[in-house]
Order: sequence, then structure tokens, then C-alpha cells
Amino acid sequence: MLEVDQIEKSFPQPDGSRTTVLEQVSLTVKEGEFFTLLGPSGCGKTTTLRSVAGLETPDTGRIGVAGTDFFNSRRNVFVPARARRIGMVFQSYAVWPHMDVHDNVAFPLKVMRPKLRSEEIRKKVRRALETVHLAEYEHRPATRLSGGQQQRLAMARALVMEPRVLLLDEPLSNLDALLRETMRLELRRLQREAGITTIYVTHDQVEALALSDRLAVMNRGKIVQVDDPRELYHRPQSSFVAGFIGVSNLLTTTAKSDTAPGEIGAVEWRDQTLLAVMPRGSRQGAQMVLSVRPENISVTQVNGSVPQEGISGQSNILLGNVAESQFLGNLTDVLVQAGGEELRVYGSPERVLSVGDRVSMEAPHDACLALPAE
Amino acid sequence: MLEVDQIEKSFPQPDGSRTTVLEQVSLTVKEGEFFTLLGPSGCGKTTTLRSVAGLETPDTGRIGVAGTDFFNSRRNVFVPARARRIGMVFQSYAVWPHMDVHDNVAFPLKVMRPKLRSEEIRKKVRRALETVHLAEYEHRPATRLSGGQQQRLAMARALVMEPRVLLLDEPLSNLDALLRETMRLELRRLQREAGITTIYVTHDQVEALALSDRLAVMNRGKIVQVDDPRELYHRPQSSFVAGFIGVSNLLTTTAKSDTAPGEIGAVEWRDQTLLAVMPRGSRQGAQMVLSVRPENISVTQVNGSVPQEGISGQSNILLGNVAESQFLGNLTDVLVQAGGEELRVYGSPERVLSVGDRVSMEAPHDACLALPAE
Amino acid sequence: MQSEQTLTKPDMTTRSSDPAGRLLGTLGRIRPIPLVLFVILLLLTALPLASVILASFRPLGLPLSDGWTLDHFSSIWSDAYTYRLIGNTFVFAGCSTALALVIAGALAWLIERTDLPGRGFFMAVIVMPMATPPILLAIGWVLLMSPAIGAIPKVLDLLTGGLMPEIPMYSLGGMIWVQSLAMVPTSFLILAPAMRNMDPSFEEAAFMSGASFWQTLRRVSLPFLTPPILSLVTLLFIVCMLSFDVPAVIGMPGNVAVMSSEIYNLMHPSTGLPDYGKTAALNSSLLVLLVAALWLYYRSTKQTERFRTISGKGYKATRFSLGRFRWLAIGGVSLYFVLAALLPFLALLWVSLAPYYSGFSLDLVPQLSFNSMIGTFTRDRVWTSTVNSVVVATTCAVGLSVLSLLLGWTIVRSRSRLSRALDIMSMVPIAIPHLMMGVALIFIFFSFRFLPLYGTIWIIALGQLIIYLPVGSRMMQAAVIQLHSELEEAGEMSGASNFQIIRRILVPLVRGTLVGLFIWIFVHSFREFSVAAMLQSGRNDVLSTVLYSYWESGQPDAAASIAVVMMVVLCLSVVLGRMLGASEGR
Amino acid sequence: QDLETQTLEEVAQAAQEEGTIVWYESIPLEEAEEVMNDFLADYPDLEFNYVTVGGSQRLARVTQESLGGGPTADVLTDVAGSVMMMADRGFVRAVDWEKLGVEPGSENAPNEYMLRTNAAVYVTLYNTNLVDEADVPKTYDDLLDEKYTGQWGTWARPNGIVNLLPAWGEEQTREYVEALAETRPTLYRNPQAAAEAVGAGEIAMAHFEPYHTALPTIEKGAPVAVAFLEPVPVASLYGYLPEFAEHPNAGKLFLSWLASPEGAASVERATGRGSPFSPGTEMSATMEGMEVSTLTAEEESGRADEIGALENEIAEMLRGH
Ligand SMILES: Nc1ncnc2c1ncn2[C@@H]1O[C@H](COP(=O)(O)OP(=O)(O)OP(=O)(O)O)[C@@H](O)[C@H]1O
Ligand SMILES: Nc1ncnc2c1ncn2[C@@H]1O[C@H](COP(=O)(O)OP(=O)(O)OP(=O)(O)O)[C@@H](O)[C@H]1O
Ligand SMILES: [Mg+2]
Ligand SMILES: [Mg+2]
Repeated sequence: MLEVDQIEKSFPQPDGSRTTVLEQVSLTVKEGEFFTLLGPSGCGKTTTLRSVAGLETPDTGRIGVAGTDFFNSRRNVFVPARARRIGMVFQSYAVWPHMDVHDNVAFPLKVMRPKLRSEEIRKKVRRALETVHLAEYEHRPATRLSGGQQQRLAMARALVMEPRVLLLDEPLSNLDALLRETMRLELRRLQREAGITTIYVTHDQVEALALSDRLAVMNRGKIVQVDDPRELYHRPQSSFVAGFIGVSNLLTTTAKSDTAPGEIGAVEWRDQTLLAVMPRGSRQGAQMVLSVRPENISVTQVNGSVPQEGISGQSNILLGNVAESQFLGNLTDVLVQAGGEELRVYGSPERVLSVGDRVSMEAPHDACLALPAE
Repeated sequence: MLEVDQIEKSFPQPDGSRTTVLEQVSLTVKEGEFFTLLGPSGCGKTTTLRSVAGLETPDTGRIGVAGTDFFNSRRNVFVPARARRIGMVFQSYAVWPHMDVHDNVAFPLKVMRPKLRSEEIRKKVRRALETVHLAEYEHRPATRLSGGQQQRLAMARALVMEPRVLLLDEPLSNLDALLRETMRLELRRLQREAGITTIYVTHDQVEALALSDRLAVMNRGKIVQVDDPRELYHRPQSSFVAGFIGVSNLLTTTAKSDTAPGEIGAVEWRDQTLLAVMPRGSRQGAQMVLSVRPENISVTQVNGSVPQEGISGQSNILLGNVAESQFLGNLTDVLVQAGGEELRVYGSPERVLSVGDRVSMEAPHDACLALPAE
Repeated sequence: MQSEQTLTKPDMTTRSSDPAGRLLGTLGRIRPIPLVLFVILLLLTALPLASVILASFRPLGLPLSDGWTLDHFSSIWSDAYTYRLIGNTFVFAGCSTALALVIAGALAWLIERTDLPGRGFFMAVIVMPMATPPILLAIGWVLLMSPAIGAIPKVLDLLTGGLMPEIPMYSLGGMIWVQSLAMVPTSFLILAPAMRNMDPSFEEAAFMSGASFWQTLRRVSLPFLTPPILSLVTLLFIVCMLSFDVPAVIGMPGNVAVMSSEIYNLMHPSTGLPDYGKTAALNSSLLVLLVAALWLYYRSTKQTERFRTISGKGYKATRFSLGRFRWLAIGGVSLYFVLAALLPFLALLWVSLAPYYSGFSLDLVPQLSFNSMIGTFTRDRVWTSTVNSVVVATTCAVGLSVLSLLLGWTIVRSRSRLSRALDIMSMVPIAIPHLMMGVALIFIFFSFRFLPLYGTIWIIALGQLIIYLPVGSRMMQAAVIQLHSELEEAGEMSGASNFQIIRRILVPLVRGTLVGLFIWIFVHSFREFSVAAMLQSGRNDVLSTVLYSYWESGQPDAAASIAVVMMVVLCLSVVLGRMLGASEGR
Repeated sequence: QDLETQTLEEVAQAAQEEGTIVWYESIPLEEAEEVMNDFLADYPDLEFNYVTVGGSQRLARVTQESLGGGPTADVLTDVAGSVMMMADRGFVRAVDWEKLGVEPGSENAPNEYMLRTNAAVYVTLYNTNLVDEADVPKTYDDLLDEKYTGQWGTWARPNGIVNLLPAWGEEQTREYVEALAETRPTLYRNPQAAAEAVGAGEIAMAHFEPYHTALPTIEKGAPVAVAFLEPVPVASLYGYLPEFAEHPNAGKLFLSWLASPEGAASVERATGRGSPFSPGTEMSATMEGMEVSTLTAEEESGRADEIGALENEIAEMLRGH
């Protein structure tokens, strides 16, 4: 449906040089799909999105929807934003403060050519407002809405003109934690009901995982990996992705032997030999990053008998001391000092670990991924 | 150490009337304690903090540190902010963009009377920057720092004058998710190392639970409950606190009999009788809010035999249909439609529940709290 | 979204339990800075205002004279002519304001919101015409456009072979044209920051909604800029009603009478006293208008704040890409520069070089010489008055910058009733014509003889400081509003006193505006002659009064020579100032 | 007020002690300096403090200063009406001019408050390139010719026409102005601007222009020439001595010098303003035998309001209302 083909974009710098912000970015988003662009701040997500919207012109490449070119540097095609029929929700919402709720939503219909009858406009606005549960606020000034309501208003404005594609730029980042969770659910429901092809930009991986059909991880202007949420979470292809999606402990290790992709192999970390899955294989002596997620590590206080470090049955075992322990309500976030590095593990909220406690950490081999170092 | 005694504050409205923003707010913060003010947006947290700082003058009440009055409406005492020796980190960081890192931190020392020798200033600034790990950025313009670095700079500036009390107003709310977690740990470490009495303001309950020795929950200008994190999480005294701290499912029920405080009693919810702890007791027929946290509910797909709804052994059991399921990486956030209401439960990330699946939810009686309705 | 919070900041330490201490405590809560400012403004504005109002009830029209009368009011308001004047005035003021707004708005948009190449350069170019006193701008345009002798009609005539219809320069249209050109730089200086601070995503959202450029402009951008535009409109409108340079030079020959040329007539009778009584009565009536305008202004600024809080965090300045229109844009900006600065400058240069006052003519070219320019600048008086002008302008600029900074800060940060009063008082001088201000100051300094300022250059500086107070106060308020108050509060929490906060935090942060304001005042003070003429005595001649006296006594070449040099020097200082402000003001 | 009755010698003596003369006038400093230098050649021990303030602003300023009790200028000049207005308030010194050597009974010293020093002679200026020698108007009726419609201009303040009153009377003056207004004059904010417009060729002629305004333009080579129409309207200017002067004797000394033929000649040399009433001036030679119409001091001050109203009315008529 939406194709982005090898777009590149550079910006002039104050000193006269140019920085490349997008490098060979290619994407394909399917009809009705909820597609997310995820990456750290400054990686080029917004620039990609704005290029699709037509608010930014890439230097080279091609952007097309359903076969029509919106931008094609080779054929010198550029369709301006207002003619693309793409809805967009801005990070700042950009709700017009001088209009009330109704007028904000009606605007895209009012500027439409051929003109719609005012009756029809009213009907469509009402429908859009109902979709986002704002019908009762129709005549309130836009400035008198709370953050979450503004966000839904921006959504209604983007949806009312029945766009071909919907673009969302970090719509939740201005909301507080509770509201953010509620809105996340709402958003997903809306998108599914409208069945609209959506590109969502965020740097919050929880949001990305929760919402997306597929997601692309970007880093420094490049797309690093495109996959569905579970795949990305469980089978990251680089330590960058492993570290960025969810919380991961990343340990620098050395491969002890050659291993084929997907097999379990041995790595050495600070004199300990550990076993891990090698998704992309390895050569002996290669630097590998061992990635283990906190929720896969079970942590127990060491009282009497001290367990053996290293490989034990189907698991790797490490010993350490609690450096920090934070109660988060439904779990305890524990930092364990082990071999000079700090590992993050989750304790259950009931079991209280205090700073300085000696603990053993156990993680199954197949939950340990050895990824090529970058 | 720090006492806030029955302060009240109202603001004039545009129409000439006054709105009361703080009502009878009283707090006691102990020496070296990390104390948090938590509450929804607009509840008066910032106003309280600013009153302590001396940036806002309450209408009545008393504020004192270690026996000295900073403000006392009865004795007409008001010590201005600059004479209170209180450090403050603002939500916007308020890092001065026209100074470099060094000058930002040196400012409080430079305006100090009697004057410090410049050598001494340099030494103290260095020490403060080292504490926040910014020593290497000493001569960088403050505008060229990332969000997290700016936040640490603001911290160093607040700490450098060795204040009696440190006030932090949502210092993390401008940071992205990953940085926020890192900075949370950092903050706690800094506070502990400096041993400084701290008041922290936030509307993010995860932050509040993670950081605080004790916390006060505010709502609409009043303090609702003051307790340590675990106590607040596990024994909220009102449905407001239960809903605000962590995620909670709140069901409106009716007490079936009189119950003494702390006992287990029966409540009725949509024709179902459920058992729950009654922390504050109840009278028969009283409206009660049943609060159950998602992590205390175990959810299983119903395949063959349909379990009985209601009380079963030590648990309450409810049936429902999956309305929404969001993969969050380390768990799955599931919305279950049951008896016309939506309940939030956590599924394990491996077990995949699809929308429409019939599920049973089981929660132990002692994890269900029946709280007085408000 | 963080709402801006206003603070009431107590400024004095008091700690005591005894009754005396309690009294001190109460006093301590009264903020000294607003109070001091209040007293200063009372002296600076309420006294002149009082003397104007007083004058309107005196038979002679001079505040110190005796007797009471209502004749001035009744003779004005019973005369049908007054109403005709008001009609004309509204057309003149309304159209000039609108045209200035359109030009300044387009320029500000091009500079602040598009990728126009060479923006820094053009920015300096746009404010350059500020260096031209409006009376010279008007005379320059007469030389350019007068139907009989103007250079432009002659050229057009040649080009079109005589088919070009006559363009009536001595007309309402001509007045509006010149008056709006004169007001563009100030309008630009006020509009540009407003545009700079507008979150572009509001407009982008309109594009994404399918709106065209014009639809977006009309339905999103303009409503958005309503508050600054409204406040600018009130400012410009009143300036138009009072400025008589253009109406006197262009309106009078064209037989277009407006309120300000009526004031000019009242102030310049052939014999006898200027009719201060009627003038004062006209102005007292104007004050009513001013109050209405201020009320409008407050309504609009209240909205400004509402608008400001809504802009979110993800704000990034994106510039509108001009694409192939960029050459058109460059052409437009250049054309403005040619019309507003270059052509009038050339016209005056011509006058300074020509043997006698005359329109452009090839016949006179062989007779052009630098004699009068050299002659003018070898006169001692020109040099002493230049030194005086520099001292006066500098004093006025320094004094008013400091005062405006304190005022802007106090008015924005403490929204007590006192600061509201400060704001209104700082706007008052705009309703007092410059000549009246001179008379008022004579009145004041004869009433306060212990201040031996009368007859010195300092009184001129003071007079000009008062008349430019409204602009100073407005500009600094706009600058302070953009600062998050927490930046200053952080200083307070660091233990800094108010003075330290102002010097070490506020001043560096508003440096750009401060430099801009300084230049603005310097240039305007340098070129102002009404107040200066009224207050000068033998040894406090300033350059502008010398220029004016040459002009009015048959030495246009000498006057134009001074004007040409003055324009070049002022232009350079404007450009220099902008560069300073731009490079160090972030 | 007491009549001051020193002789010139006594005044000169006292002036020596005061040392300074404060003079407010509208001419540029350079021109004033020539006059002052001529004066100082006779009285070298004095010095000047010269202040340029134009026309009515000067009167306003002196009034305001006098209301405040001074100090103000030592010497001033103005039309008779203004001087008498000041005198009525007690702001003008009364002087026995005879004692100072002024001829008794002459119109040059109409009363104890003022001494005629100069006069504005109203003439017609024309651009020699635009007006043929043959077309130069010779009588006031020539001005009404339709062919000059839109071709001429004048000062917006018709002070010259007002001085035709003694010759024509009110009714005839009004009728004439009515006819004149038909030819649509261009009105300038001051006579100087009108003179320059003639030089520049913007208008062909300017009527009722003070003679001296034409001189700088003519001197610089502009194609401007002067035509005297009879009766020639002349407005007398009188010097007077403010009550609150700081140096009354110095002022008196200077004023009597200004009124003397020597002074009048000096002023004419410096500024081009010559008085037809002062025998030593070129102007009096030029106007020898011409019919003159001028309001006497008595008329001017006695009928000040009436004349002012008429002037406004004429101005309105010229403006086309
Ligand atoms: N108009 C511009 N001029 C110069 N550089 C720009 C411009 N727009 C973006 N950049 C740079 O391009 C890079 C990518 O920016 P972009 O806004 O796409 O990042 P992002 O991934 O959306 O980040 P965030 O999560 O912080 O919003 C950044 O380094 C930014 O500084
Ligand atoms: N200067 C003021 N004038 C009028 N009302 C004010 C002022 N300052 C705060 N308020 C009001 O007081 C209430 C409490 O504000 P406060 O800033 O203390 O809330 P908060 O708990 O810090 O909220 P947030 O989490 O959004 O920062 C709000 O309703 C706010 O609108
Ligand atoms: Mg972005
Ligand atoms: Mg707050």
C-alpha cells in the first residue's frame, strides 16, 4: 500500500555543511496495517514521517501510495501535502486554539473542493467526534480540553477526511502515565475500527510493542530491523535492538568456539563460561554481546550453601550483591553488582531484597542471546 | 526536620473570585528522608513545593525547618526564598542557556555573601559536577547538553550550595522512557550519597514508588494518605489511592453484611457474591469499591469445562471475554470484558490470548480490597 | 502541558515577633521595585498627562496660566469640521496601519518563517528605514512622486510615451503610502518575534487537512497572530493620529486635512500663541480612545497567554520552503528596501548636491557639487550639536532601556494591581503629541526648580525618554513573556538578590531585544526634533533641531547634507546593532 | 508698571555688568551670528546666548517661562498683537523709548512696550522658466486669471492677505479671496516650502510670500524672481523686552540697536529681511514710492480676535471649504 523506497535526506548545518539524517530508508506498509517507527531521539523518525506526509522533501528516492507516486526524485514528481489525503496527528497535537472542538474537526471538510453541504459536514463531524468519544464536547473551546482530550480531538481531525494513510508522531508523549495507558488502548481500538493504514512514531518501546502489527527500529538515520513485536522482542538481530526493545542486560563476551546460526554455543565472560543461543552464529574469539532480559532471570537470596557460578543444567548461574532495589508496585527492580558490572533483574514484590544482600541469578540458556558486537 | 503545618492557599480567578488550591496541608519530613508528593495534575503539588521554597506565600499556616520558622502567618514571618538555603530542581530544569556548565553551577556560590575565594568556588563546582558525572562537560555551553545531562546539571546547581533541603519538581517528566529509568536510579543514588532531605513531586506513580522513603498522595488540594510505598500500594485507604498508585481494577459493589475493619467480608457485584478484605470495615448495604490489581489476577483460557463464577476456595473467580490484548514484552496486557465492565489483567508473554477468547480470572480473597466508595 | 505561573515575590527579609517587627513584616511584603517604578512613572507620565488635561481647561491652553474654561472642548465638538476631520483621520490612520501591517507582516513572515536566502542581511535592511525621519521621508517622496517635478512620473512618462495617467501624490493615498513606509520597521520589530514563536505545526496541520496556502493563512495563521497584531494596530493607529510630519508635507498641499494636520495648524499659527487649549482638548478626547485601545490590548494579551500554554514540547522551527518563489521574495524585499530607504535617500542626496532645491533634472547634473555638504560639516555648530545629539540619544537609550527592562519584568512577572497600573501609565505618553510634551516639561521644570535641568541637554533626553516609553515597555514585556519564569526563580533559589537576578540572568537572556530596543531608541531620539526644539536653549542644540531649522529657513541643501550623513550613520548603527544582537543574543 | 527711563548710556553701562544677552529668534545661528558680530563690534564686552526657536513656538515658550517666573529671553520680536497679549499679562517691560533716542510720535514706537525692528513684505514669486516675462502679474486682479488655476501656491496661513485689510476693508478682501480660491492654490505648511516649490518648478507662482523667503533660492541660482503687487501688504515686527529677562539692560541695549538704521541694515544683510520702514535698508529703497498696506500696532492689538477669526476664515476659503 505505502512504499518508501530508498529515501535520503540531509539538512544544511549552520556552518554550511550538510548532515545526512536519513540514509537509504525503505519501508513497505500493508493496507490496514499498524506500522511503527521506533528509535532513539534524533534517529530520523519524524523526518521519515514528515517525508511521507509531504511536509519535508527528501533529496532522493521514491514515496508512493497504492501505485501513485507522491514523490519520485528520478521523475521529478512532488505532490504537496494538501493533495496527498494523508491524516496526521502531531506530537504537539496542533489543535487550533482559536476554534472550538467542532470547528477544529470541520476544518478539513470546509476546505474540501468540491464544497460539501454544511449539513453533511455536521454529520461527518459528529460521527468523527463520536468515534473518539468527544461528542459531548462539541462546542467547547479547544483550549479547555485536557491533554488526552486534545489528543483525541487531533485524531478526529485527522480521521474526518477519511485519509488513505494516518500518520501519528508520538501522540502520547505529552501525557502522564495513567492517561498514556488509557489512550494507548483507545488508539488501537480506533485504528482497528477505522481499518486505516497507520504509521506510528515513538521512542517508547512499550507503546511500540503494545500497538504495532509490525515495527521498524531505526538508529542514526538507518532502518536496523523490521519485524513483528514478538519477533523483535524475542529475536533481536543486534545488541542495539536488544537493548532498545524492552530492558536487556548486555554483557560483553568472547565466543569460545565456532557455532552455526541458531545453535547454542559457549561464550566467556570474566573467566566464566556461559551458554547462549547464537542467532547468527559465531567464530571462535569473536566479540559477542550476551543479552539477557531481567524477566528471564530468577533471583534468589543466598543464605547457606553458595551455588556454583557458571553453567548448571539448562541455566547459567551468576552470583552478585544487590546494589539497588526499587519497589515498583507490581515488581521490584533490582540492580545486582556482579563481576564489576550491574545487572538488572526483577524480584517479586513480596520478597524483599535489601542493598548488600548476596544473591544468585539464574537464566535459562535459551533466554540468553549472543549477538554480534557492533 | 521540615514541617508544613496547615497551610492554605487560594489564587484569584480572572472573574474576581478565588479558588482554593491548598486546603489544610500538613507534612513532616524527617532528616535525610526522600519524601514524595504524588497526585494527579492540578492537585496542588507544585504549589506546596513552591510554598516550601518561598516562591509562593501561603495564605495561612506555618512552614519551618529544624525549628526555625520560614513562614508563619500568625507571627507574620516570611523568609524570602534566597535566604532559606533550599535547593530546587525545576521541572523545566531552568538551566541558564547563556552560561556554560561551570558557570551554571558556580552561580549560587558567586552570589554568596561573604564572598568565597574563586579557588574555592572552582573546587566546589568540580566536586558537584563529579557527583553528577558531568565533570568532563565543565566548559560546554549549557544548551548543548542532552535532556538527561541538563537535568543532572540542574541537580548539581541545587546541591553545590549544600542546601538544608532539596526540592525536585517532576525532574524526569521531560525525559524519554529509557533515560527516565536511568535517571531514576541516578537520582536515588545521589540523594543517598548526599544524605540530603528531599521532597520530590511527581504524578508518575512508578517513579514515586521506586524512589521514596515515604510518600504523600494529594488530591484536589488535600493530602489523602501518607505512608511508605509498600503500605500505600498494598493497603490504600481509599479507592482514589488504589486507583492512582499502580494499576487497579475498581468495581462498584455493595457490602452484604456488617464487617469489622481488617476482616474478610462479602460484597455483591452484579449478582455475584465475592469475598474481600475490608480494611476499614463496612455496614451492610454500603457502597464499596472492590480493588484488585492486575498482577494478582491469574487468567486462564477456558477450553472445556467452564468453572463456576463467584467464590471458590480462597479465591474469587470471574468469567469474561478478551476484548483487547497488548504485548508489552515482559508481559501481555489483557482487557477482559466481564459483566459489562472491563478488567485489566496481565497474561504471561508466552501464552497468547486472542481477542474474543473466553477466559476465567481468579484472584485470592486477600488480594481483593473493599474500600469505601467516595 | 505546563501552565505559566505568576508569582508574587516578596523582596525583603523580615523575621521578628515584636509589634515593630510585625509592621516591618507588613512593609516587607510591599514590593519595593514596583513601588519605585510606580513613583518614577507617576513623575514621568502622570505629570505631563495632568498638564495636558489641565491645559485643555485653561483659556490660554498653557497649564501654568490662569482661568478655567470649557470653550476648547465645546468649540471642537460643536464644529462640524471636527467630525469631517475625524472621518479623514480614520481613513488615513486605518489604511496606513493596514498597509504597514501587510508590508511588515509579509516581511516578517519571509524572514522568520521561510528559507529566504540571506535572512540576516535582509533583517538589517528592513529596519534600516528607521533611520529616516518621517518628515524627510515625506519630502523625499514628494521629490520622487510630485506630478510636476517627481522623478518617477517623469520616468514612467518616458517609458509609456505619455500614456501614464497622473499619480496624485498630494492625496490621501500618498499620505497613506509614506506613513505606512515610515511605520514598517517598528511593526516588523514587533511582529517578527511573534511569528518566530509560533509553532509551525499549527499551520502544517492545516496543510495536512488539505487547506491551500491562502486558506491556511486566513483561517489559521492570522487568527493566531491576532493578539500581537491587535496590540500593534492600536499602537500604530494612535501614532498615525498624532504624527503630523506626513500630513503637513503631503496632506496640506493636497488639501487633505486630518486631525494631526489640524493639530499642526493649531500649533503653527501665523501669529500669536499656538492653540494649546484646543490641541489639549483634542488630545484629552483622544485619551478616551487610548483607554479603549488599551482595553482592547488587554483583552488580546490575555489571549496571548492562553495561546502560549497550548504549544507542546515537540516544537521545532521548520521553515516554509519558498522553492521557485524565492527570487520573487528576494525581489519583494529588495523592492521594499528601494522604496523605503534607497529612493528617499537618493532624493535627499540629490537635494544636498543640487545647487538649489529642485526635482531631478539632467540639466542640473553639471552643477551638482559637494560644496554645501562640505560647507555644512565645517560649521562648528553642526559638530557641537552632533556631540550633543550623541550624548542625548545615548542617555535616552540607556535610561529607557534600563527603565523598560525593569518595567517589562515587573509588569509581566507580578500581576498585581500595581503592575497593571504601571502598564497603563507606561502607555500614556503615546497620547501626548511631542510638542505638547515639550510644553508640559517646561511646566514641570518650572514647578520643580530645585532640579537644575532646564536648559541642559538632559531635559531633552528626559523628554524623549518619556515619549518613547510606550514602545520600550511594550517591547520588553514581549521579551520577558517569552522567558520561563523558572529561569529567574532558579536564581532566587540560588540565593541571588533581585539585582543579581536582573544583572546576571535576565539581562543576558533578553540581550537580543535589549540591543534592538537600544538601537530603536537611539535612532528615534537622534532624529526627533519636536521635543528637542521646544526644550533647547543656546547651548543644548541637537543635530535634529539644527537640521530642522536649516530646512525651515531656506537652506534645504544644508539640511539635506546633515540628513544624508545622519541616515548613513544611523543605518550603520542599526546594522551594527542587529549584528551584535543577532550574534550574541542566541 | 513703571516706565523705565534710562538713557542709552546708562543702559550700556548696566549692560556691561550683566555681560550676556539671551536672544530667541527663528533665524539660523549662522545668520544670527552675522548680526551679533555687527553688534559686538560696537559693544565688544558683551556676549550672546542665541536660541533658535521658530515663530509661535517661541511665543508659547516665553509665555510658559514667564508664567513660571522666568528666566526667559532678554530680547524678542513678534507681531503687535502678540506683544500686547504679553504686555496685558504683565510680561513686557514698559520703556520710555524717547529717552533711548527714538524719534517721538513715530509709528516705529507705537507704545511703551514695543519698538518696530523689522517687517515682512509680502510679494509674489514666480518661476522664470514657467512664467513668461509678459505674463508676470502686475495687479491683484491678474492673479484671478483662469490660466493660473492649479499653478500657484501659498502659505497655508494667509497672513499677507490679512495685511491688505487697511487698504481694502473686510468686504472687498473677502470677495477677492473668494475669487482667488476658485483658482485652486496649493497650500504649503510654511512660506519657505512654497518658495522652494516655485524654485523647483512644482508651482509656477507663489503669492503673498514674505520677500526674504525667496532670497536663499534666488542666491543659489534657482529660476525665481519677485514681483511686487500694490498695495504691498507688509506686516510689522516689533521687538520687546520680557519682564522676566535675566539681563534686562543688555536686552534693551540690543533692541535699541536692532531698531536703529544700523541694526536694520545689519539684519537685512544677514537674513535678507529688510524693513521698508527703516531708511537705511535696501528694502526701503526698493519700495520707494510703492503703496503699502499694513495693520498698525493699534489695529492689530485692538482687533486681535477679529483679525484672527478673519485669518482663519480666509484660510478655510483658500482650502476650498
Ligand atoms: N530542519 C532541520 N534542520 C537541521 N537538522 C534537522 C532538521 N530537522 C531535523 N534535523 C536533525 O535530523 C535528525 C533527525 O531528526 P528527527 O526529528 O527526524 O528525529 P526523531 O527521530 O523524530 O527524534 P525525536 O524522537 O527526538 O523526535 C536530528 O539530529 C535533528 O537534529
Ligand atoms: N498563579 C496561579 N493563579 C491561579 N491559579 C493557579 C496558579 N498557580 C496554580 N494555580 C492552580 O492551582 C492548582 C494547583 O496547581 P499546581 O501547579 O500546584 O498543580 P500540580 O499538582 O503541580 O499539577 P501538575 O502535575 O500539572 O504540575 C491548579 O488548578 C492550577 O490551575
Ligand atoms: Mg520526532
Ligand atoms: Mg506541577
